[in-house]
Amino acid sequence: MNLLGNILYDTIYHSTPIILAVLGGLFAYKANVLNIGLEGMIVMGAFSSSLSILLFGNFYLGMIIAVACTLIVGLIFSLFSITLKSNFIITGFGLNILVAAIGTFTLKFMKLSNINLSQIINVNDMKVAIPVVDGIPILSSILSNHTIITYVAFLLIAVVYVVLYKTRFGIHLRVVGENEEAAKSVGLKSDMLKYSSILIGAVLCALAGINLSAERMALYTDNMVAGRGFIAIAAIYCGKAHPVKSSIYAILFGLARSLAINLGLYAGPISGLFDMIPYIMIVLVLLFVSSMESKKTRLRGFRNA
Amino acid sequence: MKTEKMMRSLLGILIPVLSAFLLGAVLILAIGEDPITTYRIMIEKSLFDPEGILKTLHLASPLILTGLAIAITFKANIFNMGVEGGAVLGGFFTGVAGFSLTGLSPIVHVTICLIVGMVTGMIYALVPAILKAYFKVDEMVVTLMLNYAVVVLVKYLSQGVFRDPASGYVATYAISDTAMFNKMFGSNLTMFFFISITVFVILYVVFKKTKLGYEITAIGKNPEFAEAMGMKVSTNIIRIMLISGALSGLAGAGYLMSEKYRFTLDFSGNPGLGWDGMLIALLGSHNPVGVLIASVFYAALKTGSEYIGIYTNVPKDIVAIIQGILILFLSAKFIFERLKIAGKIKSEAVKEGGKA
Amino acid sequence: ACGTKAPETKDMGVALITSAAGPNDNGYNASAIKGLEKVKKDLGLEYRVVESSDVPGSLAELAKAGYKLIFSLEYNFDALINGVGGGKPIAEQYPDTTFVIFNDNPNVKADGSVKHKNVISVLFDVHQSSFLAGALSVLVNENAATLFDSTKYSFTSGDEGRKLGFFGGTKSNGITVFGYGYAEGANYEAAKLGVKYSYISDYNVGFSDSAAGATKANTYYSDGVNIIYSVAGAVGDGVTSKAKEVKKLAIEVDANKDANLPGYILTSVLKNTEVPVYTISEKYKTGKMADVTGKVISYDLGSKATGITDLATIEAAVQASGKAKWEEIKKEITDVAAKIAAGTIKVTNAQAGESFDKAKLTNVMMPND
Amino acid sequence: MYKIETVNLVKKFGEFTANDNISIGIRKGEITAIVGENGAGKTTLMNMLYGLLQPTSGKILIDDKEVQLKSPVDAIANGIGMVHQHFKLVPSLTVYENIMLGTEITKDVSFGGKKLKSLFVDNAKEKEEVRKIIDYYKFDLNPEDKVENISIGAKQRIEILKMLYRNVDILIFDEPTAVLTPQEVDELLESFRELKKQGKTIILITHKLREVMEVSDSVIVIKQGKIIGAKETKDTNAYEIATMMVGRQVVENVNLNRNASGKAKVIYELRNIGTESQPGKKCLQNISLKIHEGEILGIAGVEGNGQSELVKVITGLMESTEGQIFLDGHEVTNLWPKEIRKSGIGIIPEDRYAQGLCVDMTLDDNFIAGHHDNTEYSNRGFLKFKEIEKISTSLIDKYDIRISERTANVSSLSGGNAQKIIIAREFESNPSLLIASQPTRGVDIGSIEFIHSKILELRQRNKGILLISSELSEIMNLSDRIAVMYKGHIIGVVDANKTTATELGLLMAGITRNVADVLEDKDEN
Ligand SMILES: Nc1ncnc2c1ncn2[C@@H]1O[C@H](COP(=O)(O)OP(=O)(O)OP(=O)(O)O)[C@@H](O)[C@H]1O
Ligand SMILES: Nc1ncnc2c1ncn2[C@@H]1O[C@H](COP(=O)(O)OP(=O)(O)OP(=O)(O)O)[C@@H](O)[C@H]1O
Ligand SMILES: [Mg+2]
Ligand SMILES: [Mg+2]
Repeated sequence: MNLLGNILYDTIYHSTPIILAVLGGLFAYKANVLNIGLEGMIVMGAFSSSLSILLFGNFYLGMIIAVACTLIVGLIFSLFSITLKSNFIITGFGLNILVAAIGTFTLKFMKLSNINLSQIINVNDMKVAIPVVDGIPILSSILSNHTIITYVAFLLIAVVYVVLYKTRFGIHLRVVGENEEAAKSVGLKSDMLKYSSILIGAVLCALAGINLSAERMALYTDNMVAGRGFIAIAAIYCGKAHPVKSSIYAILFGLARSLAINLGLYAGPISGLFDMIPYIMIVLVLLFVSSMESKKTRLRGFRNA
Repeated sequence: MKTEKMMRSLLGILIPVLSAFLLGAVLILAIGEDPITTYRIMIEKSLFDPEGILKTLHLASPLILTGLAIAITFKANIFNMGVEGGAVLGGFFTGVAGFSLTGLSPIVHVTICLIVGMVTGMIYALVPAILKAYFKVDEMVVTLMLNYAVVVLVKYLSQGVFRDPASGYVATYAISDTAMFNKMFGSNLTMFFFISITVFVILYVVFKKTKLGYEITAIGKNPEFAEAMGMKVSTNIIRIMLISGALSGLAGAGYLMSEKYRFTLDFSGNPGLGWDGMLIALLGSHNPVGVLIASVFYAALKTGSEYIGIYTNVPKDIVAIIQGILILFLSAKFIFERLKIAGKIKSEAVKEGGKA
Repeated sequence: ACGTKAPETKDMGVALITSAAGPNDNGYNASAIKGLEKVKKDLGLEYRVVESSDVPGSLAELAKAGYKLIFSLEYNFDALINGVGGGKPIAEQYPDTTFVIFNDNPNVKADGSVKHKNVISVLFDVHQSSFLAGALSVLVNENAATLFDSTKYSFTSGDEGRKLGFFGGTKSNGITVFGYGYAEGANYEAAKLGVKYSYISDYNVGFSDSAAGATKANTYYSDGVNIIYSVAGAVGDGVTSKAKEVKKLAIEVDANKDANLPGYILTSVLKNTEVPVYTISEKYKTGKMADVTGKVISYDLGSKATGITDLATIEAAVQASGKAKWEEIKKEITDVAAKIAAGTIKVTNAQAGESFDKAKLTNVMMPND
Repeated sequence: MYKIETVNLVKKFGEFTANDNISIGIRKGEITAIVGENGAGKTTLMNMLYGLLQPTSGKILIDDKEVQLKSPVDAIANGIGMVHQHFKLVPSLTVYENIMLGTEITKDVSFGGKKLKSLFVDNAKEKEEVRKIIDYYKFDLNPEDKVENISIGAKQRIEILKMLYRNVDILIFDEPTAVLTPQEVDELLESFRELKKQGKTIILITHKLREVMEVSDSVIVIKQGKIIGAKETKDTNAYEIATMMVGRQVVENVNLNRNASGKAKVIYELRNIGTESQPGKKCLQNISLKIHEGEILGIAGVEGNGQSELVKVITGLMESTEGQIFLDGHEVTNLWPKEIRKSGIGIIPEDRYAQGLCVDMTLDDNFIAGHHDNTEYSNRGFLKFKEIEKISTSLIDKYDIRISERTANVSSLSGGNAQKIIIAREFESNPSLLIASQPTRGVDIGSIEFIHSKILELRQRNKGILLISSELSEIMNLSDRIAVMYKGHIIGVVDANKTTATELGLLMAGITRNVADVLEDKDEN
């Protein structure tokens, strides 16, 4: 493959789990709950899918179990943050620590250094060639041969948009986030809506985890999620939780990462610094966007959102 | 009134702690170990053994600082996640100052190192501060991103120009003896603990007694009001972030000079001084005394878990699991108010609240 | 019994502090623990394995608790050997305990004499085994079409494919010692064959983000690299799974991991901590510690503690028509090993502080080292 | 028989009794006004009727049946709707979406002959539905406007429609006119009459006795949590009600020795000030004003014609893009609030909960805001708590601020009392220039009297006052000169002694003097 093709293909590859976490996380964000637990949810998705595929030998069963386990994490998060009115940032951090520790402990208990599924899953079989695109030279190398969840992730951007802005549920959810008093005054069940927003997030994070581990690499290792949940939170913030805008930030991040990796090959000794690109780029883009925006207003000072 | 309130907050902490330990006990039993022995060692060694308690206080020293660094920004409603980066960067450059300067007297060298750490932290914090104060860029995203960038940067530097080539792993040179905090009473405790306590006292006074503390609170609660009342929010954001940066840099500096002595890639540990500090600030509800208590508690857990590994067969990860459960339970402060038993205390307290 | 100077406690036996990777790393640590298990079975010695985030603290506490032989697999020697913060070195505080450290020898004074009698340094000559891996890589790469079934593998051929990849977790002597040995081995065979290779390295892949490792590997493989050698913990597993995906080869490290993905792992460069752990524990049990204390013990190719695997797993993937060539290659590797042992071939040992000059490599270019 | 009735209703906040044995009856199809001083307990009472607060004891009856109102949802189900001062609207949604919130119409899909509900909202049908109800009640609203872009009056109409759409027949209004323009007030009162015709029962809380006299059928007076009087409106008058409420005679303060000569020293001057709300979109243009010593300059205008922006610019919360401002001859253009306050300007902001107060802090903290630098309150960066407490206690007394305990947060104060904190803070700093924006909004008549007298006293001491108010009578009673704003301009400056309400009204509508002269003869009242 040519370099450009590689960069673009990898962009999609790296964006996928972040997009899923972004889409999952923004429901909660819209409902005014900052879900710091995204990271833990992705870990749970990756870990539980890989472990159950290892135990039962079936990818789809693994997917189902992973979704179920991640939903449990989501339920715990909701129970504490909504029903018990906890400080949900602490709850999220607590869950992140807990899930990671459970993963490490289980691996240790099973005397495994990682979960290697390559005997069960052939990564190449997970890729889907798209018939129409497949003929076109460059496009095929970029768009074709991704995994199902990758395609699902990109489709979900549109789906989430429709759900949030065109359905009853979406309207109610946004209202709960924007003005909970207003929601309650017309009898919306704000707690229920918040629960569901978190649980939707859990399902999508489970997919992110599965994509990251079993589907793309047939492998789970400790720490493999490596902060993607936090990156997703950053993307949600940057795009103000708009499904399309936030996803664009996720893709931007994927692009930056792909650039860093692909160009690092030619960078010589300073390639070590290339890993900074994604983070610095997000900051610069934000700076640009914010300064454009702040130029628009003559108002001074800060307001609480 | 006071006692009722204290009872309430005591219960609010005790119940989650006990429940977390109970759940942990179930887990320990499940893997065929003895929870009582485990907990006994954990508590005895971290709090009731002279050497252990000193070690706990030693480990609490940087946490007090990172906790305060975050508390001060959270109080002003600045969602600063950059304390981790500040501590790492501060530690790194303190390390550089610690080995590259020679022939100084200990007092001078130690002072220089501490200043280097603080200044590094301040410069680092200045970036998100300026971006927020003058361009209204979301500080949470910036600080989060910069943390990741710092990790890459110090990795690059510590395996590049500042690397100790004699070392088989990635590390900068060890700092000279003149830059080290000496161990006291034959324990791990050093001067650093007393520095942290001094900083705590200063911040306590700042929070409770000063104009600055007042402005921080006002900005945190209603920035528009604060601005209209002439508190110059942007200047204050920068001021607060600089203090936070100095504290985080100091935490890194002190930790390096009292514990690590050279910069390594795992310098800050896992999850890291800054992240621990974030939880500590949250658990201590952004209040200096709360931060102090939470730091010591957290450090005791750390010390205790080290001893568990040596005296029992309970794997370390169990401690991490208990810690996760604990944090989870502590997050729900109101948990006990929902229990029927506590109903009485609550109604009493409400009555009292109205009277005072 | 806390705090007060403990009266001579009973001998608690052997303890081992793992490195940060933990006991289940399927390599470095796991292999040492295997040694302890064997010690227990054969010699009846009790042992304790400790995961520590405060190595000096654990060393002191274990010594205080009565362990007389303590292995420490983590790089963290300052407090043990030199003392920090005005404290005495731990080795000096507990003279009755023997401390065994790995991969480095900080226990020497400037004049070359030993600092502490109760410290043993264990070194592995992994530069030598990496040399073998480098030689093997070039030989296999040159003959890939002969050796492997082209329907099952897709190697890049010709000059495009004369590239070797190296992934290191960090850039340190402990890692470059592998990489430089590997480059020299490759150079040795390339020179013999009169071909030019490039050696592309990345010393920043870390030890845990296997996902990132896999994508980096992907860029290497699609750039024409046919074999990637990774010395990067779990990242290596990401690389091997990518090797399988793109139908090329990877080289693993520490333990014998050839069977993890049979046919896609060319070999594993061994760093077998089991051997020193067993040997030293045996000395301890039999009261012959004086043989080893204060010494530096180096394990070279002959010791079996380092080397490459017996290649049996990859051999199964060699097609019938390539068997003859394969035997030839194996023979060559055996010869090279013998030459190293005999000192005819000298390999740079970066870990021992020997400097490495990439300009001296005639047939291997190292553009980004 | 009453439509709604309370029996011995009591509400306590801790030890403090906000409502003390309230028994009232509201007749069906009538408009009942409830009046009383700030902090008398009106809002508390209404909140109980709407299910927002639970009574400590006592009963609520609707159509003679006792009801339990645990939440607003219960109240609405029982036919009670309330329009709050703080609107419960969602700014990012449209008018129709807000009205339909919670009762959305979804697109139905036919499936095998059966109709199934889908998840998707049928926007077209919702719009149609909302348009119908808007037309029925003859309201001026566009269903498709976004709520964040519409006027306060329109927002209020949405709230009313929201309730009407849910078929309530009792409507409670808590100070609905406080933030409306005079024109909007008239429209609202007209709507009340319309609603009454439709058979709705209305409860109206207001501090404006003109409105009470104009629309109500009966009036109930509350004082310190107790009912102290209930009358048929036709049997009483504003004067009597005021006296009942305050317990003494209330006078209307009027500036008696107006001086529009402009001969005194100029202490504050705006020269051609302008700014924009968005790039290229001017919201202020060419504002030139002078304030002399001992002068009250009133700014009148229909809300939304740039008054808010003007106040923001001169108080440092917004940047001006053109022009200059001088205080005592020194330029103070585009200074930040800090410097502006230091230069001796006192500010009563328009939005008290955004800029004037921090509701989550205590009274003490709010008193010292902006003056915490003064040596009176702090010394080398340390706050003097003893002094602060002393001063705060004396201010509570002097300004008659009703609060259950001094250390409570401002959030527990009624609106009028909250406003008095600002008044106290700003007057005590003894400013040389006072910018007072809507100083008496939501304040009871007794307090209005007090605040007005304070403003006049300041004038007496030769200070300058810029008074911005949507309450025309306030402007006319106090000002020496009156400037009228229209579409970001000063459309005219008139001598308060010589002008009339009609002239001002025309100017506010954008009709300039010449035209006004012609029309002047025709007018009267
Ligand atoms: N949540 C609360 N906690 C404590 N005290 C309260 C609370 N809400 C109201 N109060 C007190 O109850 C009294 C009545 O308040 P309420 O808001 O009913 O007055 P109001 O008649 O509506 O006044 P205004 O005319 O200023 O709106 C006030 O003294 C107020 O301080
Ligand atoms: N942000 C504001 N700035 C200026 N005046 C305000 C503001 N909000 C409310 N007011 C005025 O203050 C008065 C008292 O406010 P208060 O909080 O008591 O409202 P309320 O009567 O309790 O209404 P509700 O019960 O709907 O909350 C209101 O009548 C209104 O005119
Ligand atoms: Mg009220
Ligand atoms: Mg009110």
